Amino acid sequence: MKFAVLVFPGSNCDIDCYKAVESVLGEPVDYVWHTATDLSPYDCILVPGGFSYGDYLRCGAISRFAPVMNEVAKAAEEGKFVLGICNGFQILTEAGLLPGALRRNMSMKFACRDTVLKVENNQTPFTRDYEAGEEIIIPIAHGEGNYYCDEETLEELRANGQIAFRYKSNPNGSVDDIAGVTNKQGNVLGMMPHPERAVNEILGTVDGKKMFTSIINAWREQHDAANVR
Amino acid sequence: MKAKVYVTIKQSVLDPQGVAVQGALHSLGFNEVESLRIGKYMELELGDVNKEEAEGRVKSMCEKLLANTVVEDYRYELEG
Amino acid sequence: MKAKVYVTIKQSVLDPQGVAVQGALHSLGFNEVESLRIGKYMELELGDVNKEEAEGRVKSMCEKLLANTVVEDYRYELEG
Amino acid sequence: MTQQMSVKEPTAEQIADQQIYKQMGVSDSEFELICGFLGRKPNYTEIGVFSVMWSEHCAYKNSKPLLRKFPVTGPRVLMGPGEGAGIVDIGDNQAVVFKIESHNHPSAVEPFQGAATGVGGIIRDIFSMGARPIATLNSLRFGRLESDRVKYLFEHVVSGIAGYGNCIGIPTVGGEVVFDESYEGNPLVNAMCVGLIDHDKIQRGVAKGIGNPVFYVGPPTGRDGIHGATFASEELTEDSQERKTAVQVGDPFMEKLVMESCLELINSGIVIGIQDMGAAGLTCSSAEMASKAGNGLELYLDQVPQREEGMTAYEMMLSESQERMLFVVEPKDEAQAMEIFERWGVICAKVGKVTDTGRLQLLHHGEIVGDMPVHALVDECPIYNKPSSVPSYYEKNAAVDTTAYNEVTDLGGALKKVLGSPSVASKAWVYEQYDYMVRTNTAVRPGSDAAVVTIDGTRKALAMTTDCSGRFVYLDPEVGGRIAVSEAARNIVCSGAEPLAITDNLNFGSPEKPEIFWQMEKAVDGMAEACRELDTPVIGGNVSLYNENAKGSIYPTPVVGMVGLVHDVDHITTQHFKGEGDILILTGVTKAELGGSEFQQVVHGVTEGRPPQLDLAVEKKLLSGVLEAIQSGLVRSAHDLSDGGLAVALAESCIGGGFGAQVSLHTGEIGEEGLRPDFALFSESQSRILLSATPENADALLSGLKAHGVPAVKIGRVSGLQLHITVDGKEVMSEEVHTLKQVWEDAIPCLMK
Ligand SMILES: Nc1ncnc2c1ncn2[C@@H]1O[C@H](COP(=O)(O)OP(=O)(O)O)[C@@H](O)[C@H]1O
Ligand SMILES: [Mg+2]
Repeated sequence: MKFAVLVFPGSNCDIDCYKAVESVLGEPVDYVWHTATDLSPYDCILVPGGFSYGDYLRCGAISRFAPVMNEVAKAAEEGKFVLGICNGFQILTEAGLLPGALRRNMSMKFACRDTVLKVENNQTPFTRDYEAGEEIIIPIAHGEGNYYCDEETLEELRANGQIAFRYKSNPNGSVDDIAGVTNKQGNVLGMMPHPERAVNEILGTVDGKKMFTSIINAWREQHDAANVR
Repeated sequence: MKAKVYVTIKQSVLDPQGVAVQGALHSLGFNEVESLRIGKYMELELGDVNKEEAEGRVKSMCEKLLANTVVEDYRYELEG
Repeated sequence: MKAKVYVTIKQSVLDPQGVAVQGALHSLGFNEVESLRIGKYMELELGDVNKEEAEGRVKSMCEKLLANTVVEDYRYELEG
Repeated sequence: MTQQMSVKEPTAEQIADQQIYKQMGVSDSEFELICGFLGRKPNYTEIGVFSVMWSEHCAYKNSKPLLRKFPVTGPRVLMGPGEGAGIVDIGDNQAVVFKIESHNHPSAVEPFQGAATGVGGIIRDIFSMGARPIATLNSLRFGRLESDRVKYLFEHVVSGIAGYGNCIGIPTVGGEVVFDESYEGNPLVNAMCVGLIDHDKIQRGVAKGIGNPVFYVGPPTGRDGIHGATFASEELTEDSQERKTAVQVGDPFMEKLVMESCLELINSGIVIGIQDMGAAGLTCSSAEMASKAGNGLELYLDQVPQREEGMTAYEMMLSESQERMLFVVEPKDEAQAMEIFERWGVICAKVGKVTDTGRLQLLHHGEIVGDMPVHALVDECPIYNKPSSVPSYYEKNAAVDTTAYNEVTDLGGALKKVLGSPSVASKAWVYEQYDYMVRTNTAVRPGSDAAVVTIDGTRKALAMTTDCSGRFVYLDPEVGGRIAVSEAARNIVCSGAEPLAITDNLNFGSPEKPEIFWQMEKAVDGMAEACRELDTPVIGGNVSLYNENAKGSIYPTPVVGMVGLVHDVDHITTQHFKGEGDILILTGVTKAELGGSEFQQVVHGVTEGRPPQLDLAVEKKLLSGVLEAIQSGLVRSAHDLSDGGLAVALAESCIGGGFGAQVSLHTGEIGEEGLRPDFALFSESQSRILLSATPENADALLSGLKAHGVPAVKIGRVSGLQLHITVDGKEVMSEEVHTLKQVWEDAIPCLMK
């Protein structure tokens, strides 16, 4: 399975995502520049955290026009896995690949600390290795992670099982304690917490590992299924 | 031609920044502030374009980039 | 009474946001944008106060909190 | 929108006749000297250039004689003071690069931008050496956390640091925050950056190779920060609020691009010399680069990218616009360099040429607008040996007997008071605003003695800390200086690392005052002695003088930034208790030493007497004994005793680990028989560390320490959820850890609500 880690001007967690794929999965992974126009070699696209374009104007607002984003949309359409973390989540919502938007934290302050997440849907390609309702410790580090969507959208999210993670104790004011959502098809996930920072004992928690193993297991299953067919 | 663009958070959306600033004003004794909304204010120099054209262009800038219409409203004025 | 407050970055002070957004507009093909500066826009509901008093109060809010006069200018309008 | 420009610059005659140079901080005798070097009177641009080059900030004219006392070499030192940052070998062809710098005065005027640009500046110092920045720290001092102004400064300084560090993606992993009346109106904002480099990538700021082109990198120059270096070299006054031109705005996004592109340029191997434009911008970087190569430089000011219209030579030379660099390559490599910056979307312009004239020559609009000997600018600033005299407060304090205070018997209450003092209380409110995890190498986060950052691809890690007790330095600068270095080393050792070297930031009042100059002298003596004794040379630093407010000078605050090497990640140790039943061991000797302590300030309301004594030979034994114990795997937690003494150390270790402790102190064992309980718990005697070990390892640990000549005794064990302490068999404290935790955690957030 081949991973792409997108790099926008101002991406910071590109290296963290890269290291996580390498250390947890040992699968091939490439940095892919924001100007790239072909993502066809990749099976999973990671949109990393950071401050793309300084997060000036709004987080993710400028990056979503990068040439590579057309390819991300295409990949999402094709059913490939797309995972946006933190700034990556913001970019995906700005690009309309995920519903909602992210506002300033209620505290008005950047918040960096461990949070407890509840796995709300373990039927997605990103969460299948977790138990339903499992509580995991994943750090957050953001100033604008306060998820918003209107009532109607929220109902839809609930009905479709698009809410992947909720915070046990809401750190930022997110609607319905939402920490991460998927698209309707379930192959695009955006989340504010950083699973790639939770893959090594020395960093404090390894609860993010299962996100990466989920992805590869989901892919293998698809792949094997395809081979059988 | 000059454009002034105002981007504000929708009435229906809670605006953390507005809430925080209002709270701060109250604690400074400005209790008369019953509500406060914060938005962005942008001034654009557009060079030599006619008003009609500018109208459409600025609208399109707002829709595409300057505002996120999921949570924000915008309006603009053209001058000169 | 309603107040509209505009806070803008002083001309001589660097506006990194404005520079970045202008760049983005250019790459989206809005080349007519010769310059762009980003500021804040606030709408305050003030309840029943008379204009004169409001004048002074809003000015003081700007000086104390709403604007950082080291790097920003402000102006305001009162309505109603 | 045309702006009022400085069209009417004074002529050379007017500058001399009306003594305009004085407004720039140049004295009469210095002006004479400058005229001598030029063989004529300087024009406006030239006097401007001289004034910043000859400011304290750039020339260290009042501090150089003192700085010469520091040991600056050692077997591991690859580069000492003089370049952007010092460099220390850590083996395997790798080295660590670090430096600290102050942004006190800009932060007093505009705290957010002042602090932000302080961070930006120190990061540039690191990557301009060719190093990849891996962490930053910050050392902050404010007035008492009571007035609105102090809260404003605190809030905005912290968010400025967060705003810059988070955006550029370098973790902010540690630091310190102290609140004390003496910093009212003149906060201290010192930022430190640590980077990693391969030996063969080390760069120097040299303009070598006659005829080589000189390039400018970064955003266009504006009129911001003109005379920032001069501004940093004088006292803050009412006017300072008006000196708005001194305010620079940081653009961390731009710096990220400049950093990545410059590192790529350096890795390409074509760079001859590179330097950041820090204080005094284009002036300082060009003059220093020329000086280090013994060459001259021609600058074509028309080619300098400009943000504003109609900028004069004076303005361009003195601007401190941020995120800019200067570099030299050979002509054949020009295109390759340009291509790199183009790809990163960063402006790069050829603005000059290396010459053999030994002069800095400025060309603008087809004219030579400045022509000055480089050596005069860089090396000839007069050095002053300021008069020094012992302040009367120091003499007076000799008579104060701090052991005569009424005995405090409610020790639980006292502990809560000390834990709730903002200087001691949890700094989570601060560091949770910083992204301390980005780059996923942060093994020890803020909240323990020192932060630890791992090095990818190795089993090594780096520990880092900043420390200084201004109160101790005030009461006795020489002892205080020794303590600052020793405390930093203790924090490093407690984290499992071997101390390598220090960088220092000398924050003092006005050197024109003989008592202040005495403080500087003595503090440097103490620090130098400690650095020599502990084998931690000074590889770089920064001097910030004229830190004064209406009431007088700040406490002398020579901040020490230290980095240590963790030889194996298995050695990484934190201060938090790890397990029920673990045995507590206290090293060192506890004496009745309250002078300058947190307890004295918080409970007795004074800072007086003499500070704790510190014997460097004892300290050295302690450090090597504890480090060896940690390295042999005998230690589960280690915490140095500093603010608040033993009581606070115990409380912090309990809180962090989520455990309680049963402690029985026997005064004859930990110090002198019959030591008063309030002294036993709150004295800040030096060279003490609180250790914990499993019951199986405790005896081995004790005997190992004793073999090193380190006094050590068992004082209890980790147990339950209470902190329970007896002294000579009598219960003196029994507190729920969770209550202590609340007091400690809520103190700052409550004050900031
Ligand atoms: N300004 C700051 N930025 C980041 N971390 C900080 C800051 N101030 C304090 N800390 C962290 O809080 C913890 C406690 O600080 P302090 O009491 O000064 O430690 P010590 O006395 O051991 O040097 C340390 O881990 C320190 O790095
Ligand atoms: Mg400590």
